[in-house]
Amino acid sequence: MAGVFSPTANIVTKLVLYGLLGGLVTLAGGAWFFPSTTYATGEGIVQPQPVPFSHEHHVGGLGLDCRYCHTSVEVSATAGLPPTHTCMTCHSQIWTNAGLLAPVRQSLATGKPIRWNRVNTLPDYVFFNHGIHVAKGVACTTCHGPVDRMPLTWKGASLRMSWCLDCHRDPAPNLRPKEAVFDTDWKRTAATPSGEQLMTRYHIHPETLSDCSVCHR
Amino acid sequence: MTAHRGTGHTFRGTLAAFDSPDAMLEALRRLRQEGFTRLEVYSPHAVEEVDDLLGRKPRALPLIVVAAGVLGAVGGFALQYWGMVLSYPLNIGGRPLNSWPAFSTTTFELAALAILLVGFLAFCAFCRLPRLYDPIFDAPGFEHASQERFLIWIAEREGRDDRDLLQRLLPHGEGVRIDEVPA
Amino acid sequence: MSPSPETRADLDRVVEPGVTALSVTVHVSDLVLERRTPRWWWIGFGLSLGLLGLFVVALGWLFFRGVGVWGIDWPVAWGFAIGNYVWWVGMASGGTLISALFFLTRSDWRSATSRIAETMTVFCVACAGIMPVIHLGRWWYFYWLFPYPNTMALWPQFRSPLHWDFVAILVYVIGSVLFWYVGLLPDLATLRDRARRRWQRVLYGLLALGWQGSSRHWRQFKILYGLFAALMAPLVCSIHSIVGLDFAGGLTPGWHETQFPPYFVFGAALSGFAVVLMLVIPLRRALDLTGVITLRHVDVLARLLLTASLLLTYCYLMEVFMPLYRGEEHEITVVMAELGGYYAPWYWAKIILNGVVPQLLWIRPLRLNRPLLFLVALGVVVGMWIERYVIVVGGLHRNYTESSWFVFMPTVWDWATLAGSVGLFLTGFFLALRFIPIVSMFELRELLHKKKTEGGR
Amino acid sequence: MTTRREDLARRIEGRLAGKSGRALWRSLDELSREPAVLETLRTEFPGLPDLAEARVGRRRLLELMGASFALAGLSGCAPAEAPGEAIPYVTMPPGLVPGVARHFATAVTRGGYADGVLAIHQMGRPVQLEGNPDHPASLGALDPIIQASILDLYDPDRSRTMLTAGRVASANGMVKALFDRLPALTARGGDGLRLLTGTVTSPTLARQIGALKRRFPAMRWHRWEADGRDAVRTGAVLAFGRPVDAVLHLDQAKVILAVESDVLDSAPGHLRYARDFARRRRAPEEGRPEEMSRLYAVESMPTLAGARADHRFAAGPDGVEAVVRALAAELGAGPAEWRQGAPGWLAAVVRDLSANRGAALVHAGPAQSPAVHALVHAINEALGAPGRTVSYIEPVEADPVDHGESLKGLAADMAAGRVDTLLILGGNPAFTAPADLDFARTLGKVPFSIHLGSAVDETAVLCTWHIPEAHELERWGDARAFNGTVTIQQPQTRPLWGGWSPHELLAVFDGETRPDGYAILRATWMESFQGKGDAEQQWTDALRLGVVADSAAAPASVSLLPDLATRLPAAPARPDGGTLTALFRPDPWLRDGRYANLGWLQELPRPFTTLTWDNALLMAPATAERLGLQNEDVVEVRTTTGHLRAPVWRVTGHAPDCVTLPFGFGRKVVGRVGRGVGFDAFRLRPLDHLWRLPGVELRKTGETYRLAATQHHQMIDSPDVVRHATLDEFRHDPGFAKRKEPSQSLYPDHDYPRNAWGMAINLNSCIGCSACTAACQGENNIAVVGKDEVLRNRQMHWIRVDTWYEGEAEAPDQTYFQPMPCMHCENAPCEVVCPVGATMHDTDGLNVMVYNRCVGTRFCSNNCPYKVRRFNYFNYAGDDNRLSQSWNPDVSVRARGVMEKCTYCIQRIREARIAADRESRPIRDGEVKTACQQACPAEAIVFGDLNDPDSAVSHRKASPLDYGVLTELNTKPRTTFEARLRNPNPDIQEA
Repeated sequence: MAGVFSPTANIVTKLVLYGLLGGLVTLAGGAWFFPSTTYATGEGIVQPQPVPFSHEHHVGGLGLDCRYCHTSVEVSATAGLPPTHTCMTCHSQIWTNAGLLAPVRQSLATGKPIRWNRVNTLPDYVFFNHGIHVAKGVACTTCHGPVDRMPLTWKGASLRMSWCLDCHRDPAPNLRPKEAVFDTDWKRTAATPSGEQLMTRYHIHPETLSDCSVCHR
Repeated sequence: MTAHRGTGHTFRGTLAAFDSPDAMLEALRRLRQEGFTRLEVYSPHAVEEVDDLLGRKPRALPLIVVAAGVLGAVGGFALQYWGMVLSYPLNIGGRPLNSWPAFSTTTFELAALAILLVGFLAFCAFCRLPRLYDPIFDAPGFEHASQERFLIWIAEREGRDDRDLLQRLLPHGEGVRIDEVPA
Repeated sequence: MSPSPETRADLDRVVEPGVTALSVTVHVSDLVLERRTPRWWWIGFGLSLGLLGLFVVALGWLFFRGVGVWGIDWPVAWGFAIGNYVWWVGMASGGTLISALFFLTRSDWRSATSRIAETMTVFCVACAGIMPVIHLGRWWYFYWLFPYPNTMALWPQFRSPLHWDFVAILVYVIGSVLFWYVGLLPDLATLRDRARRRWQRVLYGLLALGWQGSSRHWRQFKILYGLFAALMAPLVCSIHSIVGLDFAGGLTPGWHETQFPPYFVFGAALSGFAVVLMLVIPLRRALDLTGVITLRHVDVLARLLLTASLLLTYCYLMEVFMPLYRGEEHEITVVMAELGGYYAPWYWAKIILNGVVPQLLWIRPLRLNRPLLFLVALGVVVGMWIERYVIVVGGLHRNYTESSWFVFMPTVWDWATLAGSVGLFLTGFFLALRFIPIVSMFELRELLHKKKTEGGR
Repeated sequence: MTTRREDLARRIEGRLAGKSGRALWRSLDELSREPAVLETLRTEFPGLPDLAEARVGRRRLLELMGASFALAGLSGCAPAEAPGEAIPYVTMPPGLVPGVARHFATAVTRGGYADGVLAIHQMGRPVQLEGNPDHPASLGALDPIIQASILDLYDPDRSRTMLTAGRVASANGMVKALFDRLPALTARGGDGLRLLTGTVTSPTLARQIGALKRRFPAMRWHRWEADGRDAVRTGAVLAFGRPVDAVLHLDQAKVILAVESDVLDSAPGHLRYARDFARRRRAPEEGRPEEMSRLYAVESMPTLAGARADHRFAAGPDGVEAVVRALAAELGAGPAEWRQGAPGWLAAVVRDLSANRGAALVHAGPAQSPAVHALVHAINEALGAPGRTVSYIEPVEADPVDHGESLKGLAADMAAGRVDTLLILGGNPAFTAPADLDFARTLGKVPFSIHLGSAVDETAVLCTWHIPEAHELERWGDARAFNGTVTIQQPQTRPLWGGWSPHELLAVFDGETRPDGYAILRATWMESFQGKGDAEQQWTDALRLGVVADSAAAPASVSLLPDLATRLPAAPARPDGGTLTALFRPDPWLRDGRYANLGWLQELPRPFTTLTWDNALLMAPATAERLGLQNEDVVEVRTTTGHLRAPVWRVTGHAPDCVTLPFGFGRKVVGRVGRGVGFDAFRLRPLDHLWRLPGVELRKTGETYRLAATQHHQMIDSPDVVRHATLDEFRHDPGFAKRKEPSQSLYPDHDYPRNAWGMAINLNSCIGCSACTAACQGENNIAVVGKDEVLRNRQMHWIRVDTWYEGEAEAPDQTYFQPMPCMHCENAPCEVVCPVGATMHDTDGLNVMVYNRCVGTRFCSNNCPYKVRRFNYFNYAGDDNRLSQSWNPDVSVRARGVMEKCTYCIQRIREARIAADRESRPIRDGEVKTACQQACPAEAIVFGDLNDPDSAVSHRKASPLDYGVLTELNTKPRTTFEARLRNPNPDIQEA
């Protein structure tokens, strides 16, 4: 009685086995790399906005200070979004008829707030505090990216837990003198104190910063 | 022409079938005396003496498996040490970071896991499995090797005609001549 | 094959006279290849499917609503799920012990029963493996117990007995499946070669991976099987020790017991042997295997059951004695609660079923009385479930804090999950009966050959 | 704004046209989810995140967990989905800083009396209440009921629209309807115009009503407070000839006799009293043992004061009165014949009281007869209490009258058709009125009746008009505290559903179509501030501080009238053997039923019984024994006034021969929470026996009814959990509470260099009021699980108050309360067994819990020796119907399948830590107060840094009484207790 399978069977077997192996490797690799893709993190992704507000123009161009609009960034957990009034302080004088600004004027007229689309967001179980970061010499651009060069605002960093931890475990590289925190085109010079010096100056103790309770309550 | 085909026989040769292992062994012994070297036995169950007669000693598998076990253990402990002490050290219930007694069970289990997987893979490799097709399957009567018959494959020796010799050597067994094993 | 007057000789025979290598091969493989499926199989399989359906429904509701559908409460946060888990994994051990431990001891009675035992193990482990996952409050995150690189930069907490357990059960599943499959290879080859229908030849041809039975194959096979056996024997002990540590590792009174690891190993063995008996007794008749599964097998299994029962009974005594001896207030409270409290009926049921009833097996005629033996085994299986249940809830319902004392009241969903898991096991086992050789043919050939060379006994 | 409100009203009218009764309420309920309505609401309150979105936002956490776990786990959170919207203000309210909490002082009343509170605002909305430290009645503490009023504010079941005859109407419609009646009324001089209120302490309301009376001389003003203080008032009148209020000074009292006193549970000012009492009970461990007070209690139904008493005597109502009379006689305030039949122990008590003349005090609860109260005044007089341990002030209630008589009159007039316009300002008389008045039926006869109420209740459906009442946190108002101090109530938010305040409603009579509550209130106070300096300044100070400067009631000079004894009504006859007396008592949390729709209160275990979600017929175990009754047996209760069926619950320490019927349950027309909960005891409560009704018959029905208690084992077995001793024992062996600790350990000593947070709970202070449990529930977003879940013992409270009895169940020698939060063990057993590391220690030694890492193995709970961990068996938070913006935004809302537990209010610690770090300074002692500590009226709970030797908590732990529970397990708990001391009278011990 002849055998069940023809010689091709062996080749097919090999192909199947190598296929499975390859598939496994691809899957693992994919699972490894996917989270760091901008698709997964939303990093660098621009959200459509009711008013095409340009940080590039206002910050980079006109040189407005971050705090002019994000008033509570130094004292509060949230940086705060500018109320319509803040926009109108200038735009009641200039570009008073610009079509782009119609929603702003309308908001003021009707008392209906402007509904911006969030760019950065954290899960509800993560509690982030802007005030303390600013106070310890973590600059806006460190996390939000080169805001002064963003015609439309995009997400500056992955905001993943591991990303947070990297800095909480070793803050030194990301620190700068407090007074430069809101300076969007600040460069480290020979004169600037090292990260380690800043850590001692601002009493930063990394060993306490990777406590789970720092962010999760 | 003498290319090995996994099961260690060449294209040409003789397949002898026996009803009892003892007869098979007897024949095998004689064949060895006559200097036949390229032989292979197919049997429905393992027959201890065969290996001695064919002079084959298995060594590799045990060593590989032991090595796998050691690696599994070391790797297993390293993994736990990395996770609990180096990567994210946390004060868990006031226990020491390196709670090695607590890590021991997992270490053992991972060693066992390594042994199981590597052992099986090595086994497949040594037996060249999976191998769904082999010329030997086409040999008439081969299916009996997995039931009740004991077969000896005698590879044809280059430039020699052993027909009479084999007739003489295997008088009781009913030898079967194969001219061509379709490749 | 009417039960002949059983003499000493009968009890020594592991194979009845007149059974040859060929006859075994033909009979066993024909069970799979040729024989048309008997009615009892269809009935049994149907019932199993019904229970399996119940399992699906129970899990569906569980996943939809949450673990609150079970009776677990505060302080008794563990209930049936964990009890079932320990129960299933315990019974699984039976197969591994028989095929691994007694392989190492070269016991010739093992050959005919090993396949049944191992198959049983595989499906028991399947049931066991499900329980810890579904008992999670958020089962869909069970994979957080795997140490895999993640963007949270987090690792499992390797100090937790639950994590040991997770790893152990994982290894055990893989191990028992591999052990079972490797043991099957030669027989699958036999089926491949004996099959006449095309699909059968292809199916078993694929499963056999091209096994040839060459001396090379046999050589590697022997080594690997020996290694696996040598590994599985300690592994199975480690599993149950770790399961024991799930409880002993906690400081709940009634759980914090030094003796738990061996205690659980003994318990596992007991339930394991019991299940094998429950399967062997009907199957040797139903499948006409009395020739190869002889009274000796029954006798041996019964003796093992008795031995395990004795070991376990000793643990039961210690379980009561030690707390009294230590005099630790809360532990005594728990013991007293078990002896005379809300769960006393369960406690005493476990003592009777696992400790007292098996003592009948000291008497040989009773030991050889298959219906009785079956009932005893059944009692043990039930008793072992009760034991696990009492262990889980006993310690929790009388914990250190009296103000939180409360009892556990199972809901219909608890019972459905238990019954459903039985359905899963039976379904699997019935399928195995139909599609794989339920007795290891090549081992029997080997055995018969050995017997012949030893002089025809 | 108003325009927008109106078109909301119009939209609603449209939606509801033609609907009535059931259908109406259901569609009202749907309405709350209507986009149109939501839209309007959101634009009304830019501060609130859009309701619908906020809901989604909160739920996102849950989704993250339930959602496909394909890659969710690999990446820790889901692949970037649209991050949702961000909605800024149009105009930022002055002074508001997004994300920073703000505090505003106001007051919430309870039975008319004010407790000062600070409302904590997040993003412009109040999320929580704390006591106002500057307020005399609160001193920073709060009881569960006041705390729950924030939940009441956000209760989705509150009424949202004007209703007339079950149809939705507009405000204008109501105003017009009222205007139409005015000419006729004016013509009749207000004849037929009636006003029904509860206890009124509001000066402004009093002023308005006064004005109304002047305008309608024939108008009559009726009062009804179901758990009111008629007896107290009448007692004062009997004793002094005029109503006065008594203010107690427990800090001055060395020996106290509490006659079923509510001094620690619910009396106006009870928070203040609890603090004064607790201070003296802590004296011994602070080195002044001689200052420890001694408390006697005689009572029928256990009270908190009784539980804390050094000697507690249970007696039926008659027995209690007999004791008081005998005591009066002993002290020469009554005829000698009263002495006979006095219990043996009384002599010793009398000796003790009179030995401490000037430092002795007797106090009786509102359920005692006027005679008792009158005698108590006499006794106090005899003990030299006035001016020392008690002082008398002019009544805080405006124009005090006897509520019972007042309501009786109204009912009679309604029945006789003499009432044609009835204004019911708050309250729910149709439900709470005495059974024999048949109030509900007669109310239906009134041609024009207006009900101003926060929810549609039994009264609302009987009135021709229902007006949604603005919540006290939504409106301008004023109210007085137990000592008369006035607080100006400022609104914490715009009325969520456009409610009206009583001030505004009354102003309609002055022809105002859209009255302005603010103007009305300001008018009152500007007037009274006149001539006392800068009125404007006083006004703002009053608002800022939450109290109007020196507005306390004037002390009243009173003298005891002669021959009091002869004028007293006869003592109640001792019921002949066998017949039972029914005692009517308010449920400790639901009071007269007005809080029935508040889940926090429904699920808060009642003291002693630990019952939730039900009331029960309470009786002594002996009585139950005699009648062959078990817990949960349903009996038929028959009285002269009617009958009802009620489940039985045995109360250790209850007096024999009487049974207690707690009222406030069994509401019929009520929101989703309170529906079908308990039985209505008001149905049996007659006007002339408001508090006790003799001749009750019980018949066993054979049925049983499951009751959800939270503690099933209350008799102390192990001596170590609650440690206690008498003052003398303490004097001889101050360290009695200490035990041998395990010295060596396998584990290394972790050091906590920065802070080591710890807590000390003083059992001498704890009065078992459950304020801590309630505060914790509010602060930490603890879900309400409902009766079925409590029956399975799945309640979620992070800090529970264990109640222990010692002695025989009949009359326990002692009752102990022990609050049990997480112990924050340094060697935490729970942490080791978690396979995913969801719970661990942080650098300050806190045992913290990461909810989102938890997979729900529940091993931690099994392994916790203190059983303080709680598990979300179902999606409790998600299923809760409270408005999403009422959750505390600083605390994660836990999802299904997650373990949770006390975190020492980690969110407050983190807030302080960040504040401190911003200024690079250490956290100051007292900068972090846990919610339970904040709320505790008795200062029993102290939290702080153990590394700081001068911190309050370190001082507490230095006390010789300090001990840890189950330390033999080497858990090293951070939470420890101070053992309880008792100060028994040796004479009685011998007896």
